[in-house]
Amino acid sequence: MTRMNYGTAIRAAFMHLLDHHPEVFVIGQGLWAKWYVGNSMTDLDKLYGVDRIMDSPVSESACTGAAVGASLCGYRPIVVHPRVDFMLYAMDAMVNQAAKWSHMVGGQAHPAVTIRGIVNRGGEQGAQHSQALHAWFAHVPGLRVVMPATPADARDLLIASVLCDDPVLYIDDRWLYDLEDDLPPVVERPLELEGPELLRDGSDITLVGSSYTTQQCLAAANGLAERGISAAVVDLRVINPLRAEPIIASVRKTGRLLAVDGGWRTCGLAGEVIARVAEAVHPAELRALPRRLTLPDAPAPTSKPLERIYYTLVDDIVTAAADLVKEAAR
Amino acid sequence: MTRMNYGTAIRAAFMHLLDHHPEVFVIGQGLWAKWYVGNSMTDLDKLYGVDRIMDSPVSESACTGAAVGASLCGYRPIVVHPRVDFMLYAMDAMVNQAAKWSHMVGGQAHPAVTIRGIVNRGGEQGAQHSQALHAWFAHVPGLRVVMPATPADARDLLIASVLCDDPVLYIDDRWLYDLEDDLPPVVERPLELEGPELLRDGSDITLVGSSYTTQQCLAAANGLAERGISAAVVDLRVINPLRAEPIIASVRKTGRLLAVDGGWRTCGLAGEVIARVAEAVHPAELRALPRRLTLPDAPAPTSKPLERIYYTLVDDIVTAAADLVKEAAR
Amino acid sequence: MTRDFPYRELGTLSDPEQHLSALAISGRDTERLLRQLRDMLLIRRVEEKIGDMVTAGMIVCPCHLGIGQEAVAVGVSEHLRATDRVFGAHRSHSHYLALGGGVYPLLAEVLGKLDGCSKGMGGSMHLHDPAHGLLGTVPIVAGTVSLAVGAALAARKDGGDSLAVAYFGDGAAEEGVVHEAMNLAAAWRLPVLFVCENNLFSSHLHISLRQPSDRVARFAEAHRMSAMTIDGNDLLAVSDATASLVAGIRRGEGPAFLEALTYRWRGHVGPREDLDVGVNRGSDLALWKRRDPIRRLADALREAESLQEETWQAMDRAVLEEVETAWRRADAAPYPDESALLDWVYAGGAAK
Amino acid sequence: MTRDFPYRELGTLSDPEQHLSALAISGRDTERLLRQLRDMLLIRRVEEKIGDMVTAGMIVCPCHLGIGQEAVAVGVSEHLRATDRVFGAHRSHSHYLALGGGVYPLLAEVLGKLDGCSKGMGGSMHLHDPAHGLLGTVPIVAGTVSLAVGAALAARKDGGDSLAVAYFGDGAAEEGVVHEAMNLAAAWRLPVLFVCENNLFSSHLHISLRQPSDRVARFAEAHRMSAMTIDGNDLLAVSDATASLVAGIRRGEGPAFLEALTYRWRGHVGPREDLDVGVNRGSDLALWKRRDPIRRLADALREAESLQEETWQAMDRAVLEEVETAWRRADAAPYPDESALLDWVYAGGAAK
Ligand SMILES: Cc1ncc(C[n+]2csc(CCOP(=O)(O)OP(=O)(O)O)c2C)c(N)n1
Ligand SMILES: Cc1ncc(C[n+]2csc(CCOP(=O)(O)OP(=O)(O)O)c2C)c(N)n1
Ligand SMILES: [Mg+2]
Ligand SMILES: [Mg+2]
Repeated sequence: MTRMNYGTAIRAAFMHLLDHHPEVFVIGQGLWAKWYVGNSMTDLDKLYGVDRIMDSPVSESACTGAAVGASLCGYRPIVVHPRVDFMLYAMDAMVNQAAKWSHMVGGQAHPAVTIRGIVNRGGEQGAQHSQALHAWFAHVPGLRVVMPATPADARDLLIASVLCDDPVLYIDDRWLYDLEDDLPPVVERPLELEGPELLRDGSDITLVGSSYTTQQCLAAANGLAERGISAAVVDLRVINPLRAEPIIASVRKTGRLLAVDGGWRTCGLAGEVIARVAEAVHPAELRALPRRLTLPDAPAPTSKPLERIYYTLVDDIVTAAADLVKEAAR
Repeated sequence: MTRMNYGTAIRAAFMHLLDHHPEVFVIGQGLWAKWYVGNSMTDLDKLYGVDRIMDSPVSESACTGAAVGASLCGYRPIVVHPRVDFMLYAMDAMVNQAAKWSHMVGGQAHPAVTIRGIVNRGGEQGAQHSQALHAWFAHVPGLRVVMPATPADARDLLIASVLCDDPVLYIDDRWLYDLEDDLPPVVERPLELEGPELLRDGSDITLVGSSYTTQQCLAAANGLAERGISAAVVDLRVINPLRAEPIIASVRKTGRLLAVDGGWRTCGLAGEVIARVAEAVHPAELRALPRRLTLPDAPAPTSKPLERIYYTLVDDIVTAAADLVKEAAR
Repeated sequence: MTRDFPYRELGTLSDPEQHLSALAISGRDTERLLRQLRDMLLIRRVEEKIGDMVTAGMIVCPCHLGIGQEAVAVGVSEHLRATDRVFGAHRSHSHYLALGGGVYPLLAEVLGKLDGCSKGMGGSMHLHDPAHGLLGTVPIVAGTVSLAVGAALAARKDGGDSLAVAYFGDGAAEEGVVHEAMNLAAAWRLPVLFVCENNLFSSHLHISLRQPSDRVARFAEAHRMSAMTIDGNDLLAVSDATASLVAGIRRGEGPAFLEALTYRWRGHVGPREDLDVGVNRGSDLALWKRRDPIRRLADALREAESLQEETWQAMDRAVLEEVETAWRRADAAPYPDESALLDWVYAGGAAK
Repeated sequence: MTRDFPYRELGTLSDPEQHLSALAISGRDTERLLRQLRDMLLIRRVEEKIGDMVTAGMIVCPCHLGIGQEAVAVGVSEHLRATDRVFGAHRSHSHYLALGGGVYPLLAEVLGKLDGCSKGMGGSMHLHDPAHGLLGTVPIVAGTVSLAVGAALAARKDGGDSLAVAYFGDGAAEEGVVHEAMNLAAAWRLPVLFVCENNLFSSHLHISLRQPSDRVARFAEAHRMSAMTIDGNDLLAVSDATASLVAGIRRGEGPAFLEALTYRWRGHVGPREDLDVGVNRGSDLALWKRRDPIRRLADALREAESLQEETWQAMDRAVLEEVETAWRRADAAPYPDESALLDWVYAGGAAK
């Protein structure tokens, strides 16, 4: 077991990939800077050379496209976008090209590219430096979307993403970088086998989260336990293709669902979780209306008091879950 | 009353806007061609001059940004993207800039820009020429999203969109262009007052559609009536901000929901409709699990037999609705 | 509608009444020229067939014909190897065929059949033939240009002197990503040849209505890469320019840019000549047809007595026969199975 | 880390050991120069204050300081009118202040207060001051360049001879949309001045690591617009070049491009000088500080005996006092109400 935090776990994944897979290289903004991507890639340029750790011009579109192109030639490039917001310039390469390539050529070629989009928000950065657009990408067939919530997943799902033959969007959240854990040695596992997992069982309510909100749900479950409420926590991990079975199984047991998401509400991931449950769980098995906690449908503010009410807090989850459990049983 | 089809109704809206609102102008690809945007803009360049009907270079990003910029200077530009797919190059202008501008500047300025994205698919055009990404845009706070299903709405919602002070994405579907109707004279109505509407009442099941799928739902309702099933049809019309009350009210009455959408499934619009209903309608009021019909989570194929199974048909709606009604009542 | 614009920089290259004479082939390898003549003819006949079948309603998918532009792909491909990586766009039948792609897989693809080069999943606008170096052509304008730069990066990582080619049009040069891609290639000195087929039009719009100058290579110069602008209807000019640019790239001198001035005979999409007439291509088109790249090479070979009329006729008959045979086979071929719809979304099939 | 790259085209402009002497002001309007000196000084003191308050933990939002670059905005703004429309980016305090924006609304904004120029909704990276012509500055690199082109289109539709200005950096020139925007402006001959503040860096990366040449104006030349590359630390050079380019634009000659070579003294973001030291700015920075645009103008005025030491001291004291007063007021000002979060998403408030 090695003690790592989420950030250094990402770095460990890069090192594993670069050590064992010569076809892996990285393109991205800030890769030669000390401060751009937190502690997640420190000194990789020095260790592996600037030919494999390529810092880049401010050209999100062409850098992403170039990675897609290289991936069609036997490489496994990783493109790093230090903020999901910047990635909006790269939509064509990701959505029109990478996600559709295999299908368009009859399964004869696969862009084994990984796009790493970092969610970096808070700190009064505002509307263009705070976005979490994972729901968009979960909507795009052909693009696998991964959102690790733990240091172990941060490392192992990055490795699985890069070794997967499909284009993968790997989204990590800077709010998680200091989270520590003891990690076993790396085992390479196929991404296709990964999906939502029940991190904690419970009998009163199912909390569903992904990435940062999973950690919030775990903390909320502790808070709820103190109030005598037994909360299950499902961590989505891979949101496209989304396998809802673990969520459904848990809700069948608890009868209550609270989906927590770090993105916006309308057409967001939490709504999809509710829809999957609503389609599958017989109303008679539900003890309360399903609910979601998301960002309000507003751009991120900068002002301190507005930032405070913009983001969901663990307390909000505890309160919402407790309210659901209190709702008149039927 | 004037007889128009959906395409000429759009053209009538342009004419109304250009006749009465000198601050309106149009930028887009193909505006001076005879064939680019169907019958929806024929000869407008001749009638209003090439300074107000500006055909453009193949520069989706800058053209959209330019329209946003002009909208901040007192104009009401309309940008035409002949295919939603091409608009992927314009995500920054639409999502980072237009949608957030008002919020970022404290409500002191509003980009009164309308972006018209045309859904143009079928005909073996394939993965990059078939997309309907409305769910993405419904996810973006600050961007109003309009999807007219009828010739009257095609005209009147375009007018309302352009006269609205917010950025609006107006999505029309070429499969509707030949649909005819008798239209009353134009009345300018604020877009803020528009929302989902019950087009047809019913007691057994609620069908929810938007744009082309609304017409399919109406046809399906006829088919269902022949089988003795009374289907209500709700047309979403404005999908962001989405006001779900008419859907909820109808489902409370029918106890059954079938959401039909022309986009993909995961994190799509139909899932949002299900989520809204699931959050609001007490399980006891539901007579069947809610269901959705969408595109499968796959890029659009080109091959004839695959196109045939890719798109939802009216028969699919009839069958799915009838199955839901047959489901063991509880 | 064209427009007087400040920088008309192509000189005689854009004048359809110039550059009409037979090519100057003396000292050239006749065998090779005859092969290239046949390659151009094959491309033309295949595209004519496709056009006819669109008219007949047999082909449904959008087909962008490059009839009149055959010399570009044939002249460029001569200098490529199977290990080079080529990307195209919406008007790429010629790119595919000039690299050696088969007629049957192309026609099968256009019909959406399983034997198609993209297994019927792409149609005319999505061609894939890695065995001949064609990694892909797709219809989002400029969509593959950055991919080609990535392929060039891969080629450099591989070692050796392979290169990548990005075919695109004068319209595509208006997409920002092309400029980003050129900068990446120049900053990183990557082995990529940008081939701009400047046919003066982006669908219905003449370049004068879209850009301040008609010469696209000025962008490459701004990115400080070697650039040549030549008569794209002159096979020899294309070939010589490509030879020199490709040699520089293979020597490690970084990216290069070839602008080939040409003209398409049909409308932007589909077989009709008059599709874009509303924008006054009409009168120019007749002139441009006289600058036919095939005729100019054939005339030269005739003048040099390297091509007898009957050889020419036989060549054409053989080409037509090849096309017809391929068409009949493609027409009879099966479609992909319905499972293809989900199976090819991800590697490993729908189950995963 | 910089790199030897093939095209070092800026000559002495990029050499911090050149262009150190006092400006040649003879024959210039002294009043104006003194006013501009004060404007530059105000910008510097405001940014120093912001830097200090970031260090002190009083300011949280990301602040990109342009200390060292003050001459550009001051020299450009001299030739603008309130009806012109200006857009900036992430490093835009100087653009805002040089146009006449108030110190108090800027500091209030940086603190997220309701009296801020963007009502506290934007912070340092989102400035809005239409009364002085500033339509907006936002931090997505290159995000406003096409908006400025649209404002120029609006200006032309308005009639008159107003223009639009797009400020951006050498890094932004790597974003494709800038090239699209330049093409639009050139093709449509729009009244827009592109002002590229080339400070040789995009965050930690020297331009030699990102582009094949250090001279950004080559792109404007490719788009066939008037372009000048000048010493951006020389107020008179900026002013003269702007005067000539702006006059051409107002005469209807279409877009123009000003490249102002300059250097920032602080790290990419925040107040630290050594933030980017890992990439060897360290040694150059000391040299560049000697090329201080403020000192060079002050020295010239001193040499011409138009500036006494005590006037200079008094000017600085007054500026510092203005900044301190504004800061204290801003610090005490209220935040926006919580309802702002939803009320400003759409025009007309949350209810709609
Ligand atoms: C992103 C995008 N925008 C617009 C289109 C529509 N379109 C298809 S081809 C074309 C013209 C491209 O012109 P050019 O690059 O010169 O190629 P040519 O057709 O002349 O071969 C356009 C505008 C598209 N397919 N993709
Ligand atoms: C689209 C986008 N990509 C990346 C960034 C991160 N970023 C912020 S400023 C900057 C450098 C821009 O350099 P330049 O344009 O030269 O301006 P300067 O900082 O030198 O003033 C970068 C890369 C961003 N904000 N937006
Ligand atoms: Mg062209
Ligand atoms: Mg810079």
